[in-house]
Amino acid sequence: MVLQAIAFYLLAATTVGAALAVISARNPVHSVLFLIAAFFSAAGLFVMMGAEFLAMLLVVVYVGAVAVLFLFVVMMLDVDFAALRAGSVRYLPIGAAVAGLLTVEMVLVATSVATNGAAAHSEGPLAPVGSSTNAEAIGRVLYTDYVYFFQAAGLVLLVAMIGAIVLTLKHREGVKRQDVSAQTARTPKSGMRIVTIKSGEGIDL
Amino acid sequence: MSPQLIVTVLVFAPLLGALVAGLFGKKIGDIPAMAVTTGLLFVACALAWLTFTSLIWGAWPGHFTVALAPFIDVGAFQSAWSIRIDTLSAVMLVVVTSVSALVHLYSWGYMADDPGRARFFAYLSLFTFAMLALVTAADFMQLFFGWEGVGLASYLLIGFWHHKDTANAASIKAFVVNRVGDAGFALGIMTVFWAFGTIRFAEIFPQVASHVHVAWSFAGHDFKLVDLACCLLFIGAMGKSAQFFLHTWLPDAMEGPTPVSALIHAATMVTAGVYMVCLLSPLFEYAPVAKEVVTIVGAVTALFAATVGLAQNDIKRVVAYSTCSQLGYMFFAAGVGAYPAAMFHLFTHAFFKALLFLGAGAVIHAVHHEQDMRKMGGLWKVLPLTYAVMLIGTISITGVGLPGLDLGFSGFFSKDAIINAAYVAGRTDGISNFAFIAGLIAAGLTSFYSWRLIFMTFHGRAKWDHSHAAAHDDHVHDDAHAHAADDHAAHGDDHGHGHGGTPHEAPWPMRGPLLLLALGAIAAGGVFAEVFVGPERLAFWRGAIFTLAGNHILDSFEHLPPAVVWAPLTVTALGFAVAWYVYVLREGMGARIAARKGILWSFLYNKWYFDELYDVIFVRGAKILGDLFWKVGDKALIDGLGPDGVSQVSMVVGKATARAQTGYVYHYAFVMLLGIAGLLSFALWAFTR
Amino acid sequence: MTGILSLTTFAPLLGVAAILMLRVFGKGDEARASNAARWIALATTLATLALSVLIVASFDRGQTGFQFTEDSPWFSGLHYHMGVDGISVLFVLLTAFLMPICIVASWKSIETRVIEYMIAFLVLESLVIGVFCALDLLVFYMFFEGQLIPMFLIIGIWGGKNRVYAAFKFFLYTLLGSVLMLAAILYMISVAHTSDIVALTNYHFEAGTQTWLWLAFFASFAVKMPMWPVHTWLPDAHVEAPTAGSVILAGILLKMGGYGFMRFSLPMFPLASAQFSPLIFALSVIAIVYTSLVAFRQTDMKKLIAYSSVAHMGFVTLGIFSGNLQGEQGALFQMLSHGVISGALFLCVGVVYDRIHTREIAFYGGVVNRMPIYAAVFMLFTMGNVGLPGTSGFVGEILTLTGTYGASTWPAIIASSGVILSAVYALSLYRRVVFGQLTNPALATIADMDSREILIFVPLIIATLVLGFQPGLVFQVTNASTAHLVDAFRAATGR
Amino acid sequence: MIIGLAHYLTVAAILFTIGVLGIFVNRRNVIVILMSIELILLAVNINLVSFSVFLHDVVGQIYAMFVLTVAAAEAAVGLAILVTFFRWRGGIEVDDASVMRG
Amino acid sequence: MTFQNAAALAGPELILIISALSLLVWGAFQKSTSVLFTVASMAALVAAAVVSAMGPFGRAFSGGLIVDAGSVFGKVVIYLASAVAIPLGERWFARRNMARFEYPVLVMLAALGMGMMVSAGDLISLYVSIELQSLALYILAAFHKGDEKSAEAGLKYFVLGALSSGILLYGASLIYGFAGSTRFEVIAAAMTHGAGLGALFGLVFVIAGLAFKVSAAPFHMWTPDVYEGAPTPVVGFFAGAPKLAAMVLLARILTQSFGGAIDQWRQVLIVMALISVAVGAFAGLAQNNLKRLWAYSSIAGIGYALIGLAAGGQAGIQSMLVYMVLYVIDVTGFFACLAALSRDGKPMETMADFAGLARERPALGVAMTVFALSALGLPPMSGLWGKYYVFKAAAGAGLIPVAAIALVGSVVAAFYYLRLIKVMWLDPSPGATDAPPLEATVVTYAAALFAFPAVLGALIALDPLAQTAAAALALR
Repeated sequence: MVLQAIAFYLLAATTVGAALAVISARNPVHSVLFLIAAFFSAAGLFVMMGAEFLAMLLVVVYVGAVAVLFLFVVMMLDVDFAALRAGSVRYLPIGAAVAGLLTVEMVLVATSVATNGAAAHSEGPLAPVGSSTNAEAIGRVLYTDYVYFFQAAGLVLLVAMIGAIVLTLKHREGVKRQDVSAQTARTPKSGMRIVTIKSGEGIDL
Repeated sequence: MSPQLIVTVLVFAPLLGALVAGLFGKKIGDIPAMAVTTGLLFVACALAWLTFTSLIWGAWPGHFTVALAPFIDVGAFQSAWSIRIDTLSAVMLVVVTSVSALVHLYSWGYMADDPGRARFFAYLSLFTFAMLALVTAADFMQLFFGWEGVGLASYLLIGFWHHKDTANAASIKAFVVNRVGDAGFALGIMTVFWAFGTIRFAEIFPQVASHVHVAWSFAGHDFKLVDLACCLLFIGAMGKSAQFFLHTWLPDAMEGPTPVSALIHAATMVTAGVYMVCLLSPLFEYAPVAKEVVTIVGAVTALFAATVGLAQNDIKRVVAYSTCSQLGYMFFAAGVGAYPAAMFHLFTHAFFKALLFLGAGAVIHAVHHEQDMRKMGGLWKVLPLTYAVMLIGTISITGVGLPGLDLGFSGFFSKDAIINAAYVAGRTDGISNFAFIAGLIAAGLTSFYSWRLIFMTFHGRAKWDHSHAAAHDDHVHDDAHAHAADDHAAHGDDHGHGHGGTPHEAPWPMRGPLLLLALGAIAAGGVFAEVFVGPERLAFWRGAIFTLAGNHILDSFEHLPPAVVWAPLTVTALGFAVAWYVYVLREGMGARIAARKGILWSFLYNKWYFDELYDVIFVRGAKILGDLFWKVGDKALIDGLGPDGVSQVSMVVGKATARAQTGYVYHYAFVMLLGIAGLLSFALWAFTR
Repeated sequence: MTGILSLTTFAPLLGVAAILMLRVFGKGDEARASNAARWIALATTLATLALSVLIVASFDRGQTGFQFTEDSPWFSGLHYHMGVDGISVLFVLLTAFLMPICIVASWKSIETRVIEYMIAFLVLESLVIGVFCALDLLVFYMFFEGQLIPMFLIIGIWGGKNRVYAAFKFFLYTLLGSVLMLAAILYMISVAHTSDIVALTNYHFEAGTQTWLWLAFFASFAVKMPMWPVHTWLPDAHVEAPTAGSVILAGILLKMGGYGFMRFSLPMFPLASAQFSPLIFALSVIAIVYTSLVAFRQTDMKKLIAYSSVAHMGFVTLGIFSGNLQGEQGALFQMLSHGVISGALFLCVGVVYDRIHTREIAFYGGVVNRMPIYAAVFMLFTMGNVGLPGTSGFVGEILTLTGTYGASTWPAIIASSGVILSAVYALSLYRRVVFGQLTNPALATIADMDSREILIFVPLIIATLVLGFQPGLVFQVTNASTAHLVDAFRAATGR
Repeated sequence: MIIGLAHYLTVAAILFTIGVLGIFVNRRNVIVILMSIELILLAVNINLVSFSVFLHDVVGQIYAMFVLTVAAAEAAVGLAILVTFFRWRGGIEVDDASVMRG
Repeated sequence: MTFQNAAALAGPELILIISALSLLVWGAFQKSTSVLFTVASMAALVAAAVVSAMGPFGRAFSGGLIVDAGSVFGKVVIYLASAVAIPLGERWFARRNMARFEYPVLVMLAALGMGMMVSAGDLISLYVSIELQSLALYILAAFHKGDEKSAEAGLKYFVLGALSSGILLYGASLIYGFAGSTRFEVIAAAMTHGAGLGALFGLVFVIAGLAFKVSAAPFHMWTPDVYEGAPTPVVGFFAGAPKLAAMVLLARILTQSFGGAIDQWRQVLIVMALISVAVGAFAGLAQNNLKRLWAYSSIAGIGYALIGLAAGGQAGIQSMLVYMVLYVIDVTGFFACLAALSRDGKPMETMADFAGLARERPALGVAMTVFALSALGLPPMSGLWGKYYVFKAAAGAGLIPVAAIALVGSVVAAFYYLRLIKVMWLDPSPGATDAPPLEATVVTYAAALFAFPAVLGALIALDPLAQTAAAALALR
């Protein structure tokens, strides 16, 4: 039990510390890296609770895809990062005050839920009954009760894709592009022109 | 013709004339319009005399009412257009139509050159109709209709020369001051209505006796019902009859053409108040307090107006104050309970005062519309007829006659009856005694100013040789001084005169009425004294005037001490003597007194400073209050705190709210977080209590 | 005769349709279209007048209830319920009577956007008639509020220099009052489960509830009347509105406040009405004295008349809340009479305004020398405004005063001073404009009224005098309903 | 010392607040704001997972999965919008995003 | 629960999914957008509306998908409003040479998300559907690549939207933790005796998240900026249907899950409603851009709808539904009119641009006046009837003071509507406007005719429909 406590506090501290670093780092690249750290330690917390599939997902999807996407954009947009940081602490006191209030309230409510909610009498984290692994349990429910929303989530991703393309794709004027279908659809008739040249006159192309 | 039809024709003939002249005067021309109105008026006059004689000596019933049409009919508040004929109204019919007919005739001459003649005659006839409607009213609403109708006609006629600013001011003043009285009158009517549940005279009078001790809450105090009602109604009479406090309009009303002054402001309209008090004698008899009020006001007016009359220079104003004073007599006569005496004086006064006014008009007409007596003098030679009738009028108004022999001019009979009545009533109460004394003093003053008028106008050195223009200017200054309120500059008395040069006697249309009225001034008193106030009066009035069983004033004249009987004549003689001394023997003394501008003289000349006082209190007060309410109340407070202020604040708040929309994402996020934190705190606060 | 009320209410809209059709499908230039719009508007309003005359003529005078009723269910429990009783039927006539006059009065003075102008007036007429016929709270509210739009445009488009301010003030002031009424209406519906005015009249609200509902309705009607101290929109609106707009505003729109008090406040909330009558009395007498004095100081003709309207409406509110027959009848009569007289006075101002284009009193003077007919007409209506017996103005004034006296003497005493003050301001206006020397060279060539203008005034003159001498023509119609109203009020309050 | 539900929830609450704080502390950098949003979603996920395991109910984890998926999509869209924005402004300062205000 | 049943219940959505995917493929392979493409996408939406109107009621996916009268009511309105948005936007972009086939597809996917929102019966479906429509809308807001403002609008919308999603999710997690389930009916069972503090906090977070979607204060801050920056027809789209969807969802979760805690959430809603009305009324006073103005107008409008919702019960929900339908039509018409108008090729957006419109384009001027008066709530325009329903419900629930305050707020707001009318009718025009395009004028006129006078008849039909829908939504 002590070991568990030590692990929890370590991971929790890392998560919170990394999160703080994310919002306070001067360089966005550092922020992204701290974000990855936060995700990793959060994944550790998930494992502690026995939600290993979610932990894996967090690492794979988030660290593997999202965080890298962030990194990519940060690199791509050539931003003058030094100038970005100036003057960010002016509103900190009032922001911190509100955030502090919010934290107190949220901790209050979290403990309230923990003591009065449906999970109040739970002894501790336990694997769902009647299933061998965490992943299997999730799968059973996900592909039956939630299949409709699973598909809908796919549509959300589709929307994101359409959006990313439609917003960022630029048709630059004067840039020659390869049009595969046009190339393959070329026939001798459309590709060639046979002209008879009268001598001394030249041709108009 | 049935009596009903006769009186109906009588009442509506003037209206017909007014409509014809007023609506079609332009079309048919001046002369036909004048002919129609005058003709109809003479018809009415004839019918009035017929009515009067038939009613009193003929076969007609003593009183009857012709109901013509409904007027207002709301619950118990019921009024009908009707013609109520009894002795009281018959007397008034005679007075009104006679004077009116004569004035119409007189105006043919007086207004001969005026471009608005048709309109003038229409107004005159309209007035006559309103007056007839007033005196024949069978309920308070018709009475009020006539009451205000004559006010309207008076307003129109005073302001007849509408290019004159003074005339316009005077007409408004007359209307407004009358309205003050009317407001009181209306309140009186309402009191009567809510107390008796009706506004018909015939239904009210029988109920009065049973309501004598009823208490009535008015304006937060308890009054005796009948006293309260009578006092309120009397306010109306004060306005119409120019009694003290509400008298200021009458002298100014002299801005109107002189025939108007004769008709309205001497003989008829101003006596409506007296008529009303007499008509309502069934109420007043049960209202001792109200009667005391009437007595005091009447006596004070009689005295006050007489004093002011001493110092006036405008010939018509002198006569106007005289009218005011004589009306005071009538009121205190009614106040002490001698209603027949009041009516009698009303009757005789109509003749001699109309005579005086028309005579004055003849003088004015002769001297090219000059009204300042200081610019006249010595006219008796050029205007012998006018002089004669003016003398008759003056003798009549001063009440010259021999008490023992019952011999005298009209005024003698009526005025002595009043003074005697006050004396008789004064045996039992002090207020009547005061009225008696005031009446006596006023009689002396009356004599003085009346003779002063005669002497200044007709005697002494002729001062009318000035060029017209110069005289005119002078008049303006005088006038301006008298009307501090009217800051007018122009006095556009420019209606044309086809003639010029020396004064000349008036044309025949003017002379005729003068002669007829002179006859009345001489004889009306003697002829009618017996029936009005004498032993035959019960048969004459036939209940039209009500007196309590204990009211024996008019029966007690037989046993008066000689001192009382001779006193009026004595003071009259005294007044004549002083006037003779000042204006004939020591001609110019009056002017010297005036030139010194002593305190007493100034006080009297400026009419006790009433106009100035009212100007400060009411006119200026209304202006200041009006500006205050408008600029401070409406604009600054109501609009400033209301719509304008609110919209400005809204605008400021709106701009501030919009400025909070900074465009910065982090601000927006911050607001959202504030919102969520706020809502959470609210939830925490609201649901964990 | 079922359906005649709807027909009368919506007849003006047929005129609107005709004008629009002509505009859309008709050919011809703007001037011809404008002229056609004028004639169509006149014909429509005259037809409406004929219909309303028919209604009044076939109105059963002995009956206290509503007549010519139409009732068909709408949605959400609302009904399209129309009907008139003695209180409302004459307002329909008044509206239909004034409208053709307004159209003719605008014949020449409105030269721009004539089509829109005529449409606005016809729409307004339809809505006003609807107000007086509606027997469902929401239908009433619809007509009541809907008027703001055409009136806003009339003031805003064809008004004077400061028209935007005036139009906004008018609109927002009135709206503020009536949203509170809307809240009250909705509360009433949710409590009584009906929006039917007849049913609600018989519904007994609790005393405490009545207080709040009364106040909410008061907010709306007091602004509309307008009562002191929420009257300040009126002078501005009047001054800026075109002549016919002022006529309608003073002649009809103000009456809806009084009508509302009689239709809603008194019968539905009798206890509150009795409780608040001292307040009404106080505000009314303040209005009478205060606005009369303010009117006295005005330099603008229309503003003066506008303030005098406020004072005259003070008599109306006094009469209504006196709770006796004289007061109610007087108030009704005063409203009708004021509709005619104040309308006529605004038209009088319009006559000279059309010629000189100023309403400054100081600019005028001596007009009588050039315009005798005008002077005579103006005099008549000035006297009507003063409340001279023989004009309709008198009857309402004396009856409301009598009614007030019956309820309480102090208000009657103070209000009677309004009789004096009205003479002061009205006559001084007349004197300054009409009398005196004609000194202003601009007036030297001013022409007297032409036959069109005389035509406008003839019906108004007749109405003023006929009602002045024979007010019974009105009382016959209104008597049964007002008596019923008073009886019910007395029974409910135990007075 | 038993690590209970409240512990995890507290961590999530703190994380959430840090994310929130990140949004308005980082006034000049949109990317960090996007990362702050990711932190918020992480907090939510911790909440969901901990509830899920303490309730013995797998739905919470499924919920967390959906959150993860959608968050990824959201990040993609957000970055795409950011890119267009960058093209207009040549910068990603949030202060710049204030053409429209009032 | 067979698959067929589930598919039948999800029929309209399936139609949309299939057609969206097909159109995506079609669009990718066509050279340029065509009228046929537009018509097809509209047809799909109309078909979805028809199918949902005719389809069966029931629950599927263990309660995650609820099809009842309430959801059908919402869907029909949403799909039809979306169908209208397609030609409006398509032609609008085409006139700027920016027509792209993704626009109809995104609109359809957003509509799909909204359709799922009104059918959501579970916290997961709630979240997924909200995100589906939100993401589509973020993209649409930034869709005008030729306009800097559009990008800025997209960014602001996105950042704040993501934050709101986080808030919503946090709340959802708390509710899940408290009630032990994500299903609405299970949550309701835990709330029969009022919500505990935890659930209440969760609910507040969820309300806040949804309040962002409907732009209720104090979560409204994005609205003016995004409305101003986003392309006009897109604004017309997302000012209408998504708010209806979010309101229906809010109604469902509040009554079906938290019906027992009505006394608690009512207070929260009233606070938000009154702040919204105040903000909408006051901040609108200072606006000159009509799109911003209408943003504030809609903030105030949502305030009224929230009052209806706060009244609770069937009457309250019915009032909200009627209000929202009338509101959607009004706002669609307004933005269609804005989209229709341009002067010298530049869109007319400021007050000054609209000067003299009633003279210049009388029909459009009248239509605009109708929209303004309707938003003001002046009879007999549709806006009044919305308010009528809302405040009647409020009165029935004893919220008369709230109604009175909100009504007074509407008087303040009246000032800016009047200002618009004044500008259009009273001021002289600065010049001729371009000929308005057909599709926008048709929508404008249709909406204006509905707002007045058709609404007077339409309510006869709408009233019982909304009543049935409300009955279904209020069912626990």
